[in-house]
Amino acid sequence: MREINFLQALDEAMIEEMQRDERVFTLATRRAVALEQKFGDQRVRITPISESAFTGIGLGAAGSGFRPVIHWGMVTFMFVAMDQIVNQASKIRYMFGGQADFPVTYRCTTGGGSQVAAQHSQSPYSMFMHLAGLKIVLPSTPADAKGLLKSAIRDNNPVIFFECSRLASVVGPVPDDDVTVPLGVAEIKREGRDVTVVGLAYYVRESLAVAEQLATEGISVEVIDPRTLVPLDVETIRTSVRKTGRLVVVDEAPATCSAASEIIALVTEDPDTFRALKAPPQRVCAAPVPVPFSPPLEQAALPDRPRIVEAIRRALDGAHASV
Amino acid sequence: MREINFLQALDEAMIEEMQRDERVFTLATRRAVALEQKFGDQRVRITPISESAFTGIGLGAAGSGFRPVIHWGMVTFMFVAMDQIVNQASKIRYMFGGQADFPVTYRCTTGGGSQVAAQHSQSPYSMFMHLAGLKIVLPSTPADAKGLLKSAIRDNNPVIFFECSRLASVVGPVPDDDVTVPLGVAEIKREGRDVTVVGLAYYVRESLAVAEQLATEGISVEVIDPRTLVPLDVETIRTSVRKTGRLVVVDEAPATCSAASEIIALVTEDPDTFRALKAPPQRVCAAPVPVPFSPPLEQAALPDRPRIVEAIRRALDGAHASV
Amino acid sequence: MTPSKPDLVEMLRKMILIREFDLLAIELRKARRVHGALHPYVGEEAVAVGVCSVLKTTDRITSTHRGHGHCIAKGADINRMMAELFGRVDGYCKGKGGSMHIADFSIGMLGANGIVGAGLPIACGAALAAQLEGAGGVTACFFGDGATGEGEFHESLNIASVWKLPLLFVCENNQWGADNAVESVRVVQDIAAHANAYGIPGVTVDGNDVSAVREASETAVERARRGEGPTLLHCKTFRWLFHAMRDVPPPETRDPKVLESWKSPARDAIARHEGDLTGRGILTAADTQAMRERVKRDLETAVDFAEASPYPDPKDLLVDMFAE
Amino acid sequence: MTPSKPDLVEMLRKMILIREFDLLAIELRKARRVHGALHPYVGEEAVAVGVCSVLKTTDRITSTHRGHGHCIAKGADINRMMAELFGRVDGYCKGKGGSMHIADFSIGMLGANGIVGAGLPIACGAALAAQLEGAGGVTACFFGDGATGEGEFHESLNIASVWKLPLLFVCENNQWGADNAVESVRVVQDIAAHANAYGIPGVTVDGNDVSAVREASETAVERARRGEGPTLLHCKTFRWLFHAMRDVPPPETRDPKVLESWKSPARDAIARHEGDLTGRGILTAADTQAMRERVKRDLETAVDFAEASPYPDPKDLLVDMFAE
Ligand SMILES: Cc1ncc(C[n+]2csc(CCOP(=O)(O)OP(=O)(O)O)c2C)c(N)n1
Ligand SMILES: Cc1ncc(C[n+]2csc(CCOP(=O)(O)OP(=O)(O)O)c2C)c(N)n1
Ligand SMILES: [Mg+2]
Ligand SMILES: [Mg+2]
Repeated sequence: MREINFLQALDEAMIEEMQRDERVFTLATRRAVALEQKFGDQRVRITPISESAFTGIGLGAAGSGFRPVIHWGMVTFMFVAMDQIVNQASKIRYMFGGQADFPVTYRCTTGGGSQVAAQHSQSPYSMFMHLAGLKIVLPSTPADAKGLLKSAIRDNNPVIFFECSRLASVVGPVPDDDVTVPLGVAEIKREGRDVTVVGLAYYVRESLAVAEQLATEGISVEVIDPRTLVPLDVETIRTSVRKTGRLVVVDEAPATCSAASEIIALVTEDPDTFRALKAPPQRVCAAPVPVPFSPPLEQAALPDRPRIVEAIRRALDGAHASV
Repeated sequence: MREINFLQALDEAMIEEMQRDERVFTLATRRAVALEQKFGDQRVRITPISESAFTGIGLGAAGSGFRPVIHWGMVTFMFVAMDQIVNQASKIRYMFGGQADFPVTYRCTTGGGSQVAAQHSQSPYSMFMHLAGLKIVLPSTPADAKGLLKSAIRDNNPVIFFECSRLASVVGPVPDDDVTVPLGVAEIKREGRDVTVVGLAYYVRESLAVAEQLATEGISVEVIDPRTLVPLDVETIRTSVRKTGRLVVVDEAPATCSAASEIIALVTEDPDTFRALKAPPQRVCAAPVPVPFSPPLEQAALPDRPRIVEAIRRALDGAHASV
Repeated sequence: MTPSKPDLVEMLRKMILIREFDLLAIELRKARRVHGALHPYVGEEAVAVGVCSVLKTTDRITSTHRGHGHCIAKGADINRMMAELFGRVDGYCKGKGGSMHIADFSIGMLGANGIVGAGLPIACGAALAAQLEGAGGVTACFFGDGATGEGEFHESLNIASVWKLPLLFVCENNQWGADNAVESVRVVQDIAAHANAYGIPGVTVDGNDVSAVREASETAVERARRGEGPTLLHCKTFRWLFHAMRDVPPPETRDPKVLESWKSPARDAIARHEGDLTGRGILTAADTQAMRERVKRDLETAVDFAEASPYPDPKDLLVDMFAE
Repeated sequence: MTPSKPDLVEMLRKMILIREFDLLAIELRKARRVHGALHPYVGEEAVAVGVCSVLKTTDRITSTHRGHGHCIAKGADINRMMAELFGRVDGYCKGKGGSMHIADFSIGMLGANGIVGAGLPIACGAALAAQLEGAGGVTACFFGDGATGEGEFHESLNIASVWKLPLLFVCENNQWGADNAVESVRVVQDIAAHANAYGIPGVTVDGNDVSAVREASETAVERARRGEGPTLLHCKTFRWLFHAMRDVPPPETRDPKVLESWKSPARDAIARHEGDLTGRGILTAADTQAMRERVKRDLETAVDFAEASPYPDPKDLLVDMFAE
C-alpha cells in the first residue's frame, strides 16, 4: 500500500468528502490553498479571528442542512468559543427533543513536544468527554486519520476531531480507495499476554516501541488504541485487561480527570474485570503543570518511553505484591 | 451555635473579608444590594454582560495588587469566558515563572434539580480540575461555605468557588467569629466501618441520610466530604477505603471524566489501597445526558437516595463475589 | 409595500396572543402547573410580530431566553408550546427543553437560548446556509440590549458584514437587562450606532409601533434577499413585567411613573395598533372583542392539550442524544 | 509637550534595539540556539516605542504574541529576555514561558500572550486597579488588526468606556493577520471608527511616525490620568517579515512592491526618526553609527548572558505552580 503522512491523509479525506457531498464546506482562519483552489472560496472560507462566531456558525449551518467542517487551528484557540460547544453543540439536539440533527465537525491540533509552551501545547480531550453529547476522535496513524475524518464528516452529530501535532509528519500506509473507519471501535495495535497498555495519539507509537523493546525481555505487552474517546470501545479494553490482569494508560494530558482516569474507572468498576486485576492500574500522563517552554523542563513534563517502561514494571511487580 | 443558611453564610464571608482587606472588591452582573450599600459601587460593581472581559479583569486586577471576587452567576455563563480561565488564569503564574501572584476568586452556582434544563443545571467541576493551576472549592454546609470562601479570598491563587444551587436555603450552625476552613482538608462527616461514600455538595447530605437509613440494617457507612477538589485530600479518602475496603462516589455531574472518575483512579492506583479493595468501586452520577426539563426526566437523570443505596449494596455484595 | 388588511389583522391577533399566552403562563407557573423559569415578553410584542410579519416560513430566526413571543410570531403551535411548559411528551422538545429551549425547525424557529448572545453566531450560520443555498432566504436574530455587552454581538456583526450574510440583527432594547438599566451598562444609548464600524445600515425604530418595525424590517429583508448584506435594527421598547420568575414573581423595583407611561394606551403597542385598525375602519370594536375571545379559547384549548399529554417516560431518558 | 532631546534619542535607540533584537533572534532560531516560535516586530517599532515613551515605569501594559518590542519599549532587560528565548533559568520566566510569554511585572509589563485578544480584558483589570488606587496610573494594551475580530475587543471597549478606565487601546494595524490581509476580515478599514459607538475618542495615526504616535499617546494618557476614560488609538504600520517562524522562516507570499515601499527610507520608522534627528542636528551620522554599534554590543552581551545561564533543573518542574 502507498505511504503518505498524517496531514496528507487528512487533506485527502477533506477533498474526497467535499467531492462526495456538496453540502460539506469548511471554515478556518488559516488558508488551505489546495482545497480553496479545488472548491472555491465559498466552500473553503477564511474567517476573521472570531472563534465564538464561526463555531456557532458551524452549528447554525448544520441545523440548516449543511455539513460544516470547522478548523479551530490549535485546540487552544477554541476556548474563546467554549460556550458554543458546552452550552450549544453538546446539548442542542437533546434539549430540542431530537427534532433536528447537527452534522458539524470541529478539527483542531493538540499536544506538546515542540517548545511552544503552556498555551499552545494542550491536550484537553477529557474536558469534552465530560460533556455528554459530543463524539470525540483521536487518531494515531495516517490511515485512521483519513478513515475517521471521513466518518466524522458523515456522522450526523457534532464531532470534535483532535489531531496530535507530533503525528503531523508521521508516514504510514493509507488505502487509496474510499475507506472509512467507524467511530467507536478500538484497535489492538499489538497483541500481548502480560499487560494491557492503552495509548492515545502519539503515545500509541511510543507504547508500541516500548512493547517491542520489552519483548526482548520476554515481557508480552498488548497495545490498544481507542481511536475514538466518545464513543469509547470499553469492551475491547476490559476484555484485554481480563486477559492480562494489568493496565497502563499513557497520554500527554495531565492525569487529573483525564481520559486515563476514565479508562481506569471503567475498568475497575466492572466486576469481572476488577476481579481479574492483578495489580493497581497505572497512569503515565503529563506532570500537573502547564507545559513549560524550556526543552529539559518540557521533556520532564511529558510522558516518555522510560516512564512507560517503569509503569509496566510496576504493574508486573504489583502482581507479586498483590498475591 | 446560631443557625443561618448557605447564602447568608456566603454573604457574611463577603462582608467580613471586604471589611478585613480593602483590596477585596467584587464584580457581578447581578446586584448585591446589601453589599453595595455597605461598600459602595466602586468596590461592589455591576458589570455589563461581558464574562470574558470581567473574568480577565479579575486576573489583571489581581496581578496589579487587588483581590477581586468575580461572581459569574451560574457556572453556565462562565463558558463564554473560558479562555480567560483555561489559557490565562490556570497558566499565568507558572508560565511567567512565578514572578507575580493572582489572588482572584471566581464564584458561581452549579447543579440541577430545579427544572431549568440543560444549560442552567451543570456541575462541570472536573473540567477545571483537569487544568493544573486552579484551586477548586465545593462546600456542602453553611459553615464550610463561609469558612472556605474566606480561605479562597485570602488565598494568593486563582480559586473557583462552586455553590450548589440546591444547598442555597439549607440551614446549619455557623460560628459567628472569624473562622476559616483550610483548602485541601476533607472532612469525615460520619464514621463507618463497612463502606466509604464520598459525596459532593448536595450529595453529602443525601449520603448522610442514606447512611442513617442503612445503620438501622446494621450497615455502617463512612461519609467523606472532600470540600475542596483541588487540592484534594486523597489521603483521608484512601485511609478510609483501606479501612472499609469499599468505595462509592456520589455526584450530580455525568460520570465520564468526572471528579468521581478521578477519585476512583486515585484510590485504585495506590498499591496499599488497591490491595484493601474488597469490591469494585462504584460511581453514582448523573445520566450521560444534558439535564432534561420535565420533572420525571430530570429526576431520572440525577442521583437519588435509592441509587445510592443500590450502589452501597452492590459494593457489599461485591465483597462476597470477589472472595 | 403596505401590508394587506388581513396581514394587519393577523399582526394584531398575534400580538394579543403573545401577551395572553405569557400572562396565562405566569398564572400557571404561580399555580405550579408549569415548571422552571419564565421570562415574559409582555410589552414587547410589536418587535417579534413586526419582524416576523415580513419573513417566510422558510426564513429562519434565532431567539433568546425570552422566546415565547418569537415562537408565536414565527408561527409556532401554541398547543405544543404549552405542552412544553407543562413538560409533556407532546411539547416541542418532548418536555426535554422547557420555556428556555422551545424550537420548531419545521418553521425555521431555531430555538430559544438560555445564553445571552449565543443565538447570534447560530443565526450567522443559518444565514450562511441561506447564502450557500442561493434561494434568497434570510435569517433574523433577536437579542436584547444586555446582549450588546457580549463579544458575540461584535463578532457576528463583523463576520456578517464581511460575508454580506442575509441577516437581520434585531436588538430588542427593552431598557433593562435583568436588574440593570441599559444606561448603566453602555455609554451610547443608540445601539444602531455600532453599525457604522461594520459598514452596514443601522436603523433605530419605535419598537412599540408594529407598522414601523415591519417597514424597517421589510427594507432590511429586501436588502438581504438582494445579497447586499445584514442590517442592524434597533427596536426601542419596554419590559412591562419582571425579568424572570420561578415559583413567585419578584417584586417590581423600577420607577412606577416610567412603567405607567409605557403601559399607557398612547405607548402600548397593542392599543396603538388596535386603535389604528379601528380608526381606519379595518376592524370594529366588536371584531377586536371577538378576536380576544378567540385567543382566550385557543389558549384554553392549548392548556387542555398540554394537560392531556402524558409526562415523558423516564425510560426514554437516553432517547434523542445522538442522531443515527 | 514636545519631547526632550534625550527622549528623542532614547526613542531612536529603542527602535534600533528592537529591530536588531528580533533580527538576531531569527538568526539564533535558524541556528537552533533558541527554541519555539518567533513573531518578529520588525517594521512596527515606532508603535511600541511611541506609546511607551509617555508611560511611567509604574504604568502598565499588556502585550501580544509579538511581544519583544513591547518589552523593550517598556524597559525590559534584554539579557533576561534573551535568556528566556534560550530557555534558561535567568530568563524572565525562568525558561518556563519563552518568546510568547515574556513578562516583567516589576516594570508593569504584564505579559506577552499567545491568545489573540486575551490581553485586552487583563489590561482593563490593570486599569481598574489603577483607578481604584487613585494615583493616576494608566494602562496601555497592544493588539493587532486581526484581534479586532475577537469579541474581547468589543467587550473591553464597552466596559472601559462605561467605567471610564484609564486605558489606551493601541491597535497595531500591520495590515496582516497571519496570512490574511486586513481587508479580507473587515469591511471598514479605519479601525478607529469603532470608538464612536462607545462614546470615546478614536484616533488614527501613522504608526511609522514615532513622534506622531507619541503625541497621540500623550493626549490619550493625559485624558486617562484626568479620569476621563479610555481612547482607541489606531496605528497604521506594516509587518516587514513573516508572521511566525519555527525552525525555518516561511516564504514571503505578499506583493513585493508593497513590501519595498514600506521598507523604503521614506516610510521606515527608524530611517524617518533618524533622519529627523540628524536633520535637526540633534544627532550626527557618527552618533547614530555609535548608537548602532552600542546596540550590537549590548545584544552580544545578552547572548553571552543567556548562554552562561544554565537550563532549568528538571527537578524544579513543579516549582512556581501555586503561591503560598
Ligand atoms: C452569557 C450569559 N450571561 C448571563 C446570563 C444571565 N442572564 C439571563 S437574561 C439576562 C439579562 C439579559 O438582558 P437583555 O439581553 O437585555 O435581554 P432581556 O432579558 O431584557 O430580554 C442575564 C444577565 C445568561 N443567561 N447568559
Ligand atoms: C484566539 C486565537 N485565535 C487564533 C490564534 C492564531 N493566531 C496567532 S497570531 C494570529 C494573527 C493575529 O493577527 P493580528 O492580531 O493582526 O496580530 P499580528 O500577528 O499581525 O501582530 C493568529 C490567527 C490565536 N493565537 N489566538
Ligand atoms: Mg433588555
Ligand atoms: Mg496584524
